[in-house]
Amino acid sequence: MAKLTMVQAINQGLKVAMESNPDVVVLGEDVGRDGGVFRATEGLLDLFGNERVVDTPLSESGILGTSIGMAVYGLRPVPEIQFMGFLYPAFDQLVSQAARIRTRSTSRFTCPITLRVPYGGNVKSPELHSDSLESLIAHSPGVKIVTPSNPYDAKGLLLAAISDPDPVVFAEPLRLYRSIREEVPEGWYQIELGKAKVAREGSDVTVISWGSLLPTCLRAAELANEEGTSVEVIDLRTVSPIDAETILRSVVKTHRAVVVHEAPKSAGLGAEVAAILAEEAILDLEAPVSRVTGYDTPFPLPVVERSYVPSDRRVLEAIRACIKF
Amino acid sequence: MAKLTMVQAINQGLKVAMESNPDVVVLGEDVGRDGGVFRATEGLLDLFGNERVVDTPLSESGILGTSIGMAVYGLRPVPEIQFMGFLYPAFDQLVSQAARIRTRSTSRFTCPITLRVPYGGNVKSPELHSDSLESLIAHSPGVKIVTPSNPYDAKGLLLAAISDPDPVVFAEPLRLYRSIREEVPEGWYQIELGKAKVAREGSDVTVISWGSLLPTCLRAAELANEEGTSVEVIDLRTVSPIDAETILRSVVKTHRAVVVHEAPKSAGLGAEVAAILAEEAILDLEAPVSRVTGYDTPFPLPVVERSYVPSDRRVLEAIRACIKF
Amino acid sequence: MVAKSRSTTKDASARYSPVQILNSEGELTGPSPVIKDEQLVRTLKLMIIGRSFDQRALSLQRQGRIGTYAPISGQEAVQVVSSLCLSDDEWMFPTYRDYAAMYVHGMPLRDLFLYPMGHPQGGRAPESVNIYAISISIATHLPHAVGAAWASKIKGEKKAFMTYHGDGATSEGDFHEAMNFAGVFQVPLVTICENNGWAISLPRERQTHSETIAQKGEAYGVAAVMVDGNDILALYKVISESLDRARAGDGPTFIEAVTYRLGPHTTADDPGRYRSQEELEEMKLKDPLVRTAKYLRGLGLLSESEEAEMWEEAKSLVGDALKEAESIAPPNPDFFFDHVYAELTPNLLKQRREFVPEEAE
Amino acid sequence: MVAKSRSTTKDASARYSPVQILNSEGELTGPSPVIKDEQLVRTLKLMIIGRSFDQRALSLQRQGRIGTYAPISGQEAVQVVSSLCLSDDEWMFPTYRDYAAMYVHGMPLRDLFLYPMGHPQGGRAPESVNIYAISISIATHLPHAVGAAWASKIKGEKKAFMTYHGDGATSEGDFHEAMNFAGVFQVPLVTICENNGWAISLPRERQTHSETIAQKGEAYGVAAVMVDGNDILALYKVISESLDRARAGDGPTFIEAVTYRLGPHTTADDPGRYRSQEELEEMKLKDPLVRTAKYLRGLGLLSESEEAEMWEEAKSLVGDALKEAESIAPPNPDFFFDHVYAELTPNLLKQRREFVPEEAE
Ligand SMILES: Cc1ncc(C[n+]2csc(CCOP(=O)(O)OP(=O)(O)O)c2C)c(N)n1
Ligand SMILES: Cc1ncc(C[n+]2csc(CCOP(=O)(O)OP(=O)(O)O)c2C)c(N)n1
Ligand SMILES: [Mg+2]
Ligand SMILES: [Mg+2]
Repeated sequence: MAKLTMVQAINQGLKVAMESNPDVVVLGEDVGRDGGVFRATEGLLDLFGNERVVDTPLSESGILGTSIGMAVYGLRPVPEIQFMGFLYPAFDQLVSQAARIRTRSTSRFTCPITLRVPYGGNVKSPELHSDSLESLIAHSPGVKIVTPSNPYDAKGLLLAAISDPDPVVFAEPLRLYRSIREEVPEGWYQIELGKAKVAREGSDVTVISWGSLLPTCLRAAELANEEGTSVEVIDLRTVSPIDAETILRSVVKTHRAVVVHEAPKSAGLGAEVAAILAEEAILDLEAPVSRVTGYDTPFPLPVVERSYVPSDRRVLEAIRACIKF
Repeated sequence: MAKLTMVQAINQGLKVAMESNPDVVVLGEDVGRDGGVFRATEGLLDLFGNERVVDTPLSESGILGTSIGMAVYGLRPVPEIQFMGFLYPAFDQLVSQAARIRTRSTSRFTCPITLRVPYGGNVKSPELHSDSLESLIAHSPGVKIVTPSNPYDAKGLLLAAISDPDPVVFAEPLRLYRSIREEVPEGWYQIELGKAKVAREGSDVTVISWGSLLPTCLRAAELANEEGTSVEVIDLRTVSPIDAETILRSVVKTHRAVVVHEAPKSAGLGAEVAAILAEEAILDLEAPVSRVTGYDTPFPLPVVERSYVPSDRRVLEAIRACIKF
Repeated sequence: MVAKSRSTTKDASARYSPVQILNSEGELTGPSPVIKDEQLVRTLKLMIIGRSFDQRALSLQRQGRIGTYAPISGQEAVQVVSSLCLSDDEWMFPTYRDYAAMYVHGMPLRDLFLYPMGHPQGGRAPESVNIYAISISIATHLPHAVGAAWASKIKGEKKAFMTYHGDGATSEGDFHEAMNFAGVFQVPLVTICENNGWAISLPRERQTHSETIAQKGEAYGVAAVMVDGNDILALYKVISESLDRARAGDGPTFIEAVTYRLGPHTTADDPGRYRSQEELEEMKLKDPLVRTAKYLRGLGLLSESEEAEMWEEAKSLVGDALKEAESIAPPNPDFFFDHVYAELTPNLLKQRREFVPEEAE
Repeated sequence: MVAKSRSTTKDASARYSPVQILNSEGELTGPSPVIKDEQLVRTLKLMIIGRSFDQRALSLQRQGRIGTYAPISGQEAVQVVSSLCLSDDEWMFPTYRDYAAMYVHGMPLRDLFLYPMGHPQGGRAPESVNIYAISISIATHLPHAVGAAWASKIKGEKKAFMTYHGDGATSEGDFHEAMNFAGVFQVPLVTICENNGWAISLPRERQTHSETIAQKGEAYGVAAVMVDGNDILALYKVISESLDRARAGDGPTFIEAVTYRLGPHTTADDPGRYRSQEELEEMKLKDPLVRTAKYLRGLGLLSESEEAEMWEEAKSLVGDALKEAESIAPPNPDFFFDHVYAELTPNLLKQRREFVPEEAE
């Protein structure tokens, strides 16, 4: 078994999917000859040819819109949008179209698309290259959103997404593309969508996060451990539909919860997690549900982004405050 | 003082704004000759001419995008999008452009736009004519969103929005356009943005809502009152930035909260309200924060919409459950 | 190379003018394509069914028996002929105004009533009928049509695809992105712009500054034709040629069919606010039904009694369909939970369990 | 009327070919517009400053002293000439690649370094300089340029507006919607497409199926011209005429300036993956700096030593600007809270109060 980075695991996942299913096609800006601006689609053009690996015009709504037609007509398109901030121009096609084809046709037509899109900051990119939109998508019925926090999950979730009969946004945390290497099995394996993972067991407080900030949360948990606090870390993996059961099971045990994400706080997905707890576990909570998040500003320029994205320190402080409450 | 419906109050507000400020221009699909598909802009073309009241091509991104340029160049555009479901194609221009011009230029350029857009269901419209997107907008820094629940507020909030130096989405509850008539002062008056209103005072439970569902909440409060429960009803009026202070002040008093909106539940704005309470008022809460909302499906066809939009009955039941807890 | 003068819209108007073979008087202005007599008669018959459906739907709406309805009167020729040119195994991507096109391609009249009644079955063509679900959001279906045609090409099929949209739709970004993909990937798609003169209250001249809509095809290197959309002979010629090109792998065609919306935009609209009675009267003279009937009478293919019979038959067909539609049971009140994902999510399961339908008003 | 044959892209290519006056050898192929000698010399000088800035920025990026940078080499002629044609009191809406255009319109070189350094001041032209803030999202600024030009028209001014975009940008919906509004409302805007042959790795031929980009103007009834974008004489002629039309109230013009991106897309890009060395070598022969210098030498306006001096001066100008840029203090770590709304919301007030900056890595 080879040790792969996340971007390599994704690349391998795409190869496996395309080998095992001739209906899988990959399309997007620079995904062919160039192999994708992050090399996630490297080598696919040579292996599968330019009918299945397509360099498209600069046209996000066109990429997703034509993918919908392909999906309805029996293919399994895997379009790429270069950064999550460029999902905005395709947002209409995502939430009013891809997400509603099934509803509109009372399930005569379906839309099995896996929309790959890198997201998240702290990689010194220009504006709109660091946005995290999981909350917008979680509020839009008919589409799912998944985000891996490590290479193994990345491949397994990607293959599950491609197999899913409905549209799935596969959000790839940019910052983790090459930061971790781990053993990734060759060939096909899937990680069931809709299931969170307990990434670290603990008993004093539950930290809930996903994707780009999982390593931060795990580091903060380790620091807390050194101070004698036992932290359980939950990796949602599938952000929508959310796995409320796993969250509740943990908080019923720990009685304390901290939610961590890098999107702005207001109406972020952290609010949904807190709301689930306020609705289903009010008697179990022994401290406020705290949210460690990006600020309510657009993602700022690289000079200050390290202070915008939740850090080990901020998560640790929230854990401490929660315990002390 | 004349008794006006909400749509008449909005129409009067637009007239007052255009009379008092020559920089105010109105543009959108069918807003001129036709007077708007709901007659909100009726008469403006004759009064102010076709340079200030403009029928545009069928092009939401174009309407909002050109409004941004106008605003940057010193005008005060008041564009209309015909239904909130057609804001999706302009979503990029709203949240990545209008909302960020100030940030991008460190306040050299600003974007004082008031985007008028009807929303909400139970008026027997086709798909995408009933969507409520306040949560998506509340998660997008740089833009505000306001929604009136009565004719008086409609005019006052509209004039405040037009005076605001930043982009404001002015969301008009379709269902209330003609359902209520009340006295509306002539001339200019403003209702401060960012301030919620206690629409009904009470002591046992707080119901928090906005726009289209306020009358429902008030009716449910009346029914609860007959059963001996005293309900405080908060009308957020400005959905973003949210007036957490008014909400907290009420819940600290009543110890119980129900949030009501017609958008889907998951990651809806009700989650933000619940999260604020879970974060700031955990020791005050004596019952779960319950959310009475649309279901996690696309807004359905007219045959069943009455069962989708929160009803008096559903709000009342939530109040009862909250009290009994 | 030397400086060329800048191109103006004048040039374009010289290059584009509507193909016409049958004028408003029902007279030939050029050689007719070869069309069998029965086919000509059938075309008129189907147009009459379209008009009858329309008249019935309008009166039903006034009685409150159906919801908002977008009338087709004036646009029957382009809808019927284009649909007749498409094979049953080929696909159509219609708009909310393409009732006659959908009917001809196999959608039961009953289901066409169910659509403005807001019954979910109205949004779903029977399994064997190759009609895509209508999206109310203007122009959003165009990239879908391109994608489906593209998928068919990838699969090695030799099918043509057809999609419709209005003059207003050409202003949307999705029109542009779809047409550009159609050109770049040379998909087997015929796109028909039913230019009916209006987009709600906006006249065609203020929708775009180009003299014709057809010339928009040039922006994409896509073959483009402008055709008299009320002239069944020109339509047969232009559309069948375009579909054949698509089937042969020769790429997409963009067709501007110049027609006219004789009725209001929808039953919720009052065209008296923005359009003159004179314009309407003038355009009534171009009515495709009148013109086609004149032509058939001239050819000796239609007697007065035969025409009257067609109207009678159409009316009873429409009446029967309406009865059927009104006898269809409403859906279960919780049906909408079942069509969000293939399987209900935990959230949806819980919400459906707790769901209590409201009583009717 | 009789049937017209369908228009093909062949027709378009016959109508559009690049206006050229000065060929790659620096020879006149037609009559030059009247341009003062000093202006010609100044034009070259500014192009050399552009090139020097570019070379310096590229090397700084390699040293890690600035962030990702989008080079301009090859595109100096269109940027410099267009900007020289615009008056100081008129407005420019640039992209991330328009360093030379911005410089000529008044943006200090220092601030142009601050932009790829990620300093907020790089995104903000000085108060007196009429340059709009760059949006990284392709084509999103085009409707803004249209809106500003429209507002100016409403205010009764006689100003022209100018905006730039790439060949790739023409595929976005916002390009389409902006151009359509420009046509319908006849705004005083000149839109310059810097067709540099590539959009990252996608060659122009696969961006769109139209033979030229200029012909896209026809879709909107907007006057369109194709021009050799490396030929300063043709650019002067075409752009100044277009701006004059705008000022005179004669509406918008769409210009395709055919140029070439000699460098990578950005410093993060490796063009070796998708573009041949042969193509690059061939295009180097069309370098606008070489061509302009040859022409000026031929006219006796430029000696070898004068040219060398221009390069020296440019380098020291650029060096000084860099020093200035590097001496500018970084912004306060919490500056970004202050530019979301005119006043901080309660949320933002609280968040800024609690904000603790992270230490540098
Ligand atoms: C994206 C979007 N914006 C606005 C509307 C509202 N609307 C419905 S039909 C229509 C006019 C359409 O005009 P056209 O494309 O010419 O088609 P026609 O109705 O004339 O057949 C408008 C503005 C919509 N349905 N979708
Ligand atoms: C909406 C959007 N999609 C994708 C990108 C990523 N991107 C940056 S530049 C570029 C290519 C632009 O090509 P072109 O318009 O020809 O301009 P050029 O870079 O060649 O000057 C792409 C795809 C972006 N910035 N914005
Ligand atoms: Mg129309
Ligand atoms: Mg380019």
